[in-house]
Amino acid sequence: MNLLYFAWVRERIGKDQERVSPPDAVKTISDLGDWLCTRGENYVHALEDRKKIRVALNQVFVSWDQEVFKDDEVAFFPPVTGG
Amino acid sequence: MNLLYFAWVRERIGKDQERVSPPDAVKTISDLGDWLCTRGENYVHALEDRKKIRVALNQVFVSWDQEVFKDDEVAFFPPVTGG
Amino acid sequence: MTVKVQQKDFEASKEVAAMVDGCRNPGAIVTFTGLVRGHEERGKLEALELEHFPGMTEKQLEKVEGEARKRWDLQDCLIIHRHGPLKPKEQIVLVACISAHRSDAFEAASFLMDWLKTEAPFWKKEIYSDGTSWVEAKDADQEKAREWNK
Amino acid sequence: MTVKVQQKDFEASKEVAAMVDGCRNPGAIVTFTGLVRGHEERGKLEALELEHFPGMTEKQLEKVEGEARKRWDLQDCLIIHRHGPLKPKEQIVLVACISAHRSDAFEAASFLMDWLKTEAPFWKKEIYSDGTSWVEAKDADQEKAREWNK
Repeated sequence: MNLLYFAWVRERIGKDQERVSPPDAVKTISDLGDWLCTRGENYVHALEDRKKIRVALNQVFVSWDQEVFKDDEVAFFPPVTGG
Repeated sequence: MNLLYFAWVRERIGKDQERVSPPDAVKTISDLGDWLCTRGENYVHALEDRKKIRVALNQVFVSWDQEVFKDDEVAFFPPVTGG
Repeated sequence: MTVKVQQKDFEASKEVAAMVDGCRNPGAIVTFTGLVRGHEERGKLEALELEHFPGMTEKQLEKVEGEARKRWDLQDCLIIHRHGPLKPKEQIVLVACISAHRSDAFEAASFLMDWLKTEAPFWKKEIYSDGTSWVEAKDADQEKAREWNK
Repeated sequence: MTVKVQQKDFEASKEVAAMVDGCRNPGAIVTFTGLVRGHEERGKLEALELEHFPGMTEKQLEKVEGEARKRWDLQDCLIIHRHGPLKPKEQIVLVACISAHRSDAFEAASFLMDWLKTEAPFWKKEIYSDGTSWVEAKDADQEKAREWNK
């Protein structure tokens, strides 16, 4: 699974991208977030307040309860501020 | 009194401007219109349908019941179509 | 805060660049440019003749521009309106509004166009190969202009 | 009907002129240009750093542009959005809409900006002499974007 991080999520986690192989128990993006938070304080700091994080699955906005599979690309980022 | 005509009002009356000295009985722009219509068919053709004519007194939009005096400038024209 | 009534053409980009130079904290620029349409209901247009009321036109444009500045937070604002004969795709009018945030600029520009349509003494005559016709004022334009006073 | 995501600057007048050339019966052009504001609540800005999500950004801009074309009668429509480091008064974004009549162009441009603010994956970081801060998304922008679905 390919993970992408942008803006302050990227800064807090300390990388912009990584490949991970979460355990089978990880069914949804929410599960994925929980699992990432077990991997270090940087993930907790970046992802703890889920109301402030948007997620995109294969470049499409989705909600945290969206299912994920091993070949997916999942992006985590703050609410967008373009324009 | 100086009178100005624009657009199809000008075309129907056949001039863009004229100086007139209406009789004392002409108190309002409406009176002025009535008096002009006694002067020829061209004025009747131009001014008969007052709902379709706007008037400006000294370059300010006014209604037909506005009073006029001898040094005034009165303009007659169709509803505007700029922009 | 400028109003120009002129026969000659204008360059929106130059006008806007000069305005931005003079603004303290510009963030949003909205421009409206009106062009002569080449096709109307009656058919293919050869030209549009724009007549106006010199003197009153400038006063009325200044009035609507002043009203926009009262209603919205604008750093600068411009109206240029041409008169005389114009060909299809030629520019007729430019409205430009500069503000810190987009909603002021969008609303002010839209308001200026709506008021200009009903308050500025211009008249359009369409020239076709087989004759001419004066453009009639639209009730919808009156309605839009009135909406701003609700 | 074009969407561009680029680091380099753009010239609105050139882009618009090319669009007008390709339009059959253009009558109304509305442009929105967003500039980097030099003064924010925290103070004087040195620069703005615009980060985006390559690939997804283009998809999202095409989505909002397609939505605008579905809702309004547009002859052409353009979005250019820059990324990278930008100085105060530099251009960030251009939206241009061409239609026969003004209301389509005004509404579509305003819609595009509102949706772009909430749907395009860009993030702004403000650079001050004494530090940096990420721009926070505004509830008001969410609200404006939602208004279009009523």
